[in-house]
Amino acid sequence: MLDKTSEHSLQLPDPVRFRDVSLTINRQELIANINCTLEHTGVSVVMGPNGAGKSLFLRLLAGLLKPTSGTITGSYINAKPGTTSSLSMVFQDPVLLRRTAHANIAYVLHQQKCPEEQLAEKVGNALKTARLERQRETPARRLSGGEQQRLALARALVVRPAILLLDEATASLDPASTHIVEGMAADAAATGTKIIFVTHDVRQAKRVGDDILFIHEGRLLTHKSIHDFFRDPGSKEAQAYLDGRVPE
Amino acid sequence: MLDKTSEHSLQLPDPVRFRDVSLTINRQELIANINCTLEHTGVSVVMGPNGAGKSLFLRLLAGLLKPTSGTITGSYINAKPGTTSSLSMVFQDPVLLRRTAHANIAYVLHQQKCPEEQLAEKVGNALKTARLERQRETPARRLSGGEQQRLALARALVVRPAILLLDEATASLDPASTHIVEGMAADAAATGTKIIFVTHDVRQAKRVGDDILFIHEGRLLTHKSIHDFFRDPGSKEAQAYLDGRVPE
Amino acid sequence: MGEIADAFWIAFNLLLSFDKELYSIIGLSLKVSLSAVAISCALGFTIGAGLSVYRFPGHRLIIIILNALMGLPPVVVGLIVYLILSRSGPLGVLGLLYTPTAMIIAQVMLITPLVAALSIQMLEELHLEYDEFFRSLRLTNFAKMKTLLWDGRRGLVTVGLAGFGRAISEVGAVMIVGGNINHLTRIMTTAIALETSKGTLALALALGIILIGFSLAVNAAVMLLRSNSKGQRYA
Amino acid sequence: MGEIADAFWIAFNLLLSFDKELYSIIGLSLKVSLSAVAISCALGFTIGAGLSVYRFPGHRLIIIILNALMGLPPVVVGLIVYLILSRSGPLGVLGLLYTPTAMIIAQVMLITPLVAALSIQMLEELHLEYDEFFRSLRLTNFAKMKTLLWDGRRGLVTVGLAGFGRAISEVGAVMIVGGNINHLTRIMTTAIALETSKGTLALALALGIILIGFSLAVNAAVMLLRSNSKGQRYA
Amino acid sequence: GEDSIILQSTTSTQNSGLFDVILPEFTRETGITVNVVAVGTGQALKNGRNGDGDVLLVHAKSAEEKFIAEGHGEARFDVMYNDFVIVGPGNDPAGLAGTTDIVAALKKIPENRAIFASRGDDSGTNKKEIQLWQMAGIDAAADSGVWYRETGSGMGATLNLAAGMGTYTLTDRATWIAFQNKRGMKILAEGDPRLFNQYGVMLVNPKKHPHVKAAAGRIFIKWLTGQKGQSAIAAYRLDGQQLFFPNAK
Ligand SMILES: Nc1ncnc2c1ncn2[C@@H]1O[C@H](COP(=O)(O)OP(=O)(O)OP(=O)(O)O)[C@@H](O)[C@H]1O
Ligand SMILES: Nc1ncnc2c1ncn2[C@@H]1O[C@H](COP(=O)(O)OP(=O)(O)OP(=O)(O)O)[C@@H](O)[C@H]1O
Ligand SMILES: [Mg+2]
Ligand SMILES: [Mg+2]
Repeated sequence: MLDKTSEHSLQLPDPVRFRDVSLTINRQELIANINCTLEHTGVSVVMGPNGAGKSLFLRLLAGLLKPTSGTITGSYINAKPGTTSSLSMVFQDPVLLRRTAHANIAYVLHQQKCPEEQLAEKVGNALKTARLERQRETPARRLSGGEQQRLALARALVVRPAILLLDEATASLDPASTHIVEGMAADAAATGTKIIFVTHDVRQAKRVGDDILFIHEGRLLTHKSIHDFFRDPGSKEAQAYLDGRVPE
Repeated sequence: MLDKTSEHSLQLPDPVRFRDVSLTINRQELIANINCTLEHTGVSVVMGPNGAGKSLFLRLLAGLLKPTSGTITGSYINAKPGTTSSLSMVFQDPVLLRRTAHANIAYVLHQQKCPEEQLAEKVGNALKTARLERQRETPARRLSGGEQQRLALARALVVRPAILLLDEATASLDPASTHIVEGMAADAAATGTKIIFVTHDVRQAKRVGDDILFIHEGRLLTHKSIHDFFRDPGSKEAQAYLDGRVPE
Repeated sequence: MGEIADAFWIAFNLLLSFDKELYSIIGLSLKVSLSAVAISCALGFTIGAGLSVYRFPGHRLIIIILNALMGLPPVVVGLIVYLILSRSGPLGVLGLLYTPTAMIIAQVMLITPLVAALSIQMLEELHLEYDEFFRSLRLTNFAKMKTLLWDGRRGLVTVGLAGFGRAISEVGAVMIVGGNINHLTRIMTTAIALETSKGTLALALALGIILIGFSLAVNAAVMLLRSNSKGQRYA
Repeated sequence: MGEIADAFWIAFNLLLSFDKELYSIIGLSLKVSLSAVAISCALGFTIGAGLSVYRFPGHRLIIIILNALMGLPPVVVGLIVYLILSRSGPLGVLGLLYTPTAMIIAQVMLITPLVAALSIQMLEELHLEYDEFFRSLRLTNFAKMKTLLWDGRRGLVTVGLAGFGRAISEVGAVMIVGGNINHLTRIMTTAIALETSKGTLALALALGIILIGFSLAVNAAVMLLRSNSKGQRYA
Repeated sequence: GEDSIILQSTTSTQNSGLFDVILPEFTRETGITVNVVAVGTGQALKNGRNGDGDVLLVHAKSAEEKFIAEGHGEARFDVMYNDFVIVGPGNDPAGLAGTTDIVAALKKIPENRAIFASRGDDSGTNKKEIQLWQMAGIDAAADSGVWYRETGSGMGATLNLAAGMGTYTLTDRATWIAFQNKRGMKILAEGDPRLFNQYGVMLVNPKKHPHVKAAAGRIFIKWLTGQKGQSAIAAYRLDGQQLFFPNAK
């Protein structure tokens, strides 16, 4: 799915930096004073209980939400409309166009000004990798849950993003598909694509992650390498999370 | 969440029977000749690759789709509109009303003619069990993915259904919530609620299931007890699924 | 073109003169159109929700007919109501012709198809979204309709405003069944038509400006109500 | 009431007589209204998509004004266009008064607000659904608008039909700017008004029936096109 | 081009069907098409004043003379006349039938609590009617909305109202004869010389509005007031009755 000869690895883009980032909606502080630096290498895993703020964190990172206070910097975050974006996001609840599976993929290529003659081939390859060739002409909304998720993934990858945000992108996938996606993530990361991977699957985190961000009630409690995190989660909340307990 | 003194266990309702059930949409045979009998006890797990037809199977079971050929019988399947239904379904992509979390739960109770004076208490309890008290007045669509799934679950359980269909209902839940939901499922099953549990999580299937149905490309390949299934999956497709491989 | 500038000045003076006659004409316009819209919404929303929920042979045909009836010419509606309410007509004994009631009846006939056809379109998608949930709850069609109308109210407000716009601006039907009788059934649009036929164009335009001003007020009030209600936040 | 039965009979005979004059009046009605609708849709859909996508101070105010302009009285529109196109008006030299072009201009003014206001309502929800995806792709507003218009075309068809309904049934504006000149600017609605004033009510009604018949045909054609197009399946 | 002119006229002349007969004759002879815009008298004069027409044919003599005096029209010529009549319900509740004294007839209407529908639109007919009430010494406008109903609309609409409601009204004979929705209404008072109704024709002043098709307009006026036009008017009959009487000088 990803072109392994991609040159992203040659010159590393700037890291993404959160400085005192907070987000308040309706007087509720949903993200509270997050500071962190995400280098442009490898797979960063984001974990935390439901409602912790993981999806909001990704939205901030993608520039879809503006922080109430603090700043976020990084080469891809503040890209202007109309620029060929190097950021792709797979939403937790995939946003699929009311078109066929095929048209959904063609759409993003078209928007990224992909030449027409390459378009058919690229779409075909993407559908093949996502194992959706049979569903090529099925309206996206009629696809099964897992098929929709695979379509959203294929659509995000087909533009060869430099940074890829995956919000629980394997939640509805069967074990084989999950395995494939994890492999693709590893490949992409190896060729210089930065991946931010939100998941609730502890084993998956161990398999794919390089570093881990643990968010709890809007706060970034821990940011460590995977290895360190599983040796010492660093907070009783993270420990409770790993144990499958509700803290307190 | 479920009233343990429920009397469902006293007289077992009829089992659900599929006889030669097929479903064809747009000339594609999506469900092919399924025969099975689901007794009204315990937790039946449904597994199978993405696009196998698990969600379609549940829809047939709930009477939301009519089979193209074959018959489905069972006490709750063919309930007429207006009858207080004893069937609840949690859809894979939760269908939440465009109302607050609170109003979503009140709605189903209201439709089931729950007396007003009990309503407030029941809604309160349901929100509490779903740990959504803080989000009580949040519009359902603004909730996080996991919160939405918990809301859909709480809404399905609050009417004390006799049969409960869960379509990957823990896919977006954090480990603790998953644990709680599995516990609730076990409790409910113990008090006579029949549960059909679709999941991709092999360990979860082992934990919660009594029997298992393995569906592959619209066909029911295996229907065995969990114990038997994990000893002998019964088909190379099921074996491949458990191993996380794409068959062939 | 001088008339357009004149018209604003005349409109301004008319409004400030607190001319009793003008205000009673405005009052009647609003009364007739708001009554007609209320009735049409009751009918049209019900038809719209009903057609979203019930499926039967001929369903598509009915929608096509409703869409076509959006193009019902006001004069034709006026004539039909005239023939029914005329002294020699079937309901002649009621003596309703040339009363505000007749005008309301005509406007209801005129705008109900518009309200119904647009409501279907607004509710169809919501129904698609809720349909399986509804059926899993084994709801009656009546309960489904109630839910759709409530959760779809945002779009229905715009539909109601479109109906109001058509009613308040309509002249062909009310002219025939109301008769534009001074002090009895004269409303803003028939007064405008009269001034036009007299050639007093600036006055006609001034009345038009005043009418639009009042439509604007009604619209602003409705939109403010809508956004202050909680509805907004759940979309 | 006998007139209503008579009217059907007259309508039937008129249609079958293949009266050249009748068919040229029908032809002009359709030509004027379809042209006006085409222009209004081009404008109204663009405004609708634009207001869904662009957010700026005064956005709500513009929507309220558009909603209110749905209530623009046809006579007022007619007067304004008349004053502009009149020989002594700013565009008098063009000599457009009492031509089909003038009628099209008036209808465009009349129905564009309707089309725009309803389009916003139809596209708003779709935009809500697509918004974050659009922004994650860093699309220009123009690209967003194109996508919304394409994916929302089902609802927009109904909006276009509502505009067509209003245009084809309208008489107040076209009467003033077209003049209802025999063989030149007479259309179905002005002919109906003329017959009504002559007291030939059955004939007036018959023309109304024929007009509705043609609206029905246009609606049926559009709806069939819509459901045969692939659009339907993706909703 | 020069081969078509716009004639601003009143609805009553159009509704009578006169134009349908005489204008084709004129076109055949001269090759000039006449496009009729039929509106209220006031609107016709206003349109003429704006230059939106070449020739005016209306019936409100004093207003027409004012139009000429202000320089909007070139000259005014009498064309034809007919008369006004009072029509009302067949059962004639106010007992007008057979009255020739128009003032006496009008007085009976409020006396017998009958309803009178006035056009109330400042048209030629309306102006005439107001004049007649003044002669009868009745302040009808004061009872507007009671027995005196001002419809604020054209002759046809007012007749439809009178027929639908069963009221009396004043109409010109041509419109009445051509009117199809009589519903048992009859002519109840006629023949008073005060009911005279004069039509006049004018060319819109080409000095004010250079685009006016003066040549073709003059040909039309000349034809209408000349021998051929006058005999065409005299020859027009509906239901065996002559509607207009030529009287060009
Ligand atoms: N627009 C909003 N209005 C009000 N509350 C909101 C809004 N958006 C998010 N929230 C709240 O913010 C919190 C964090 O949401 P977020 O979607 O980031 O959670 P999450 O960590 O992704 O959880 P999950 O694992 O369930 O996906 C939730 O409690 C949610 O209800
Ligand atoms: N209305 C429809 N039109 C066309 N194809 C459909 C329709 N509904 C379902 N399908 C197809 O039927 C197949 C089975 O769908 P289903 O949703 O039952 O899968 P599933 O087993 O639940 O998969 P997942 O694990 O991804 O949820 C899929 O390939 C899907 O694309
Ligand atoms: Mg989330
Ligand atoms: Mg599924």
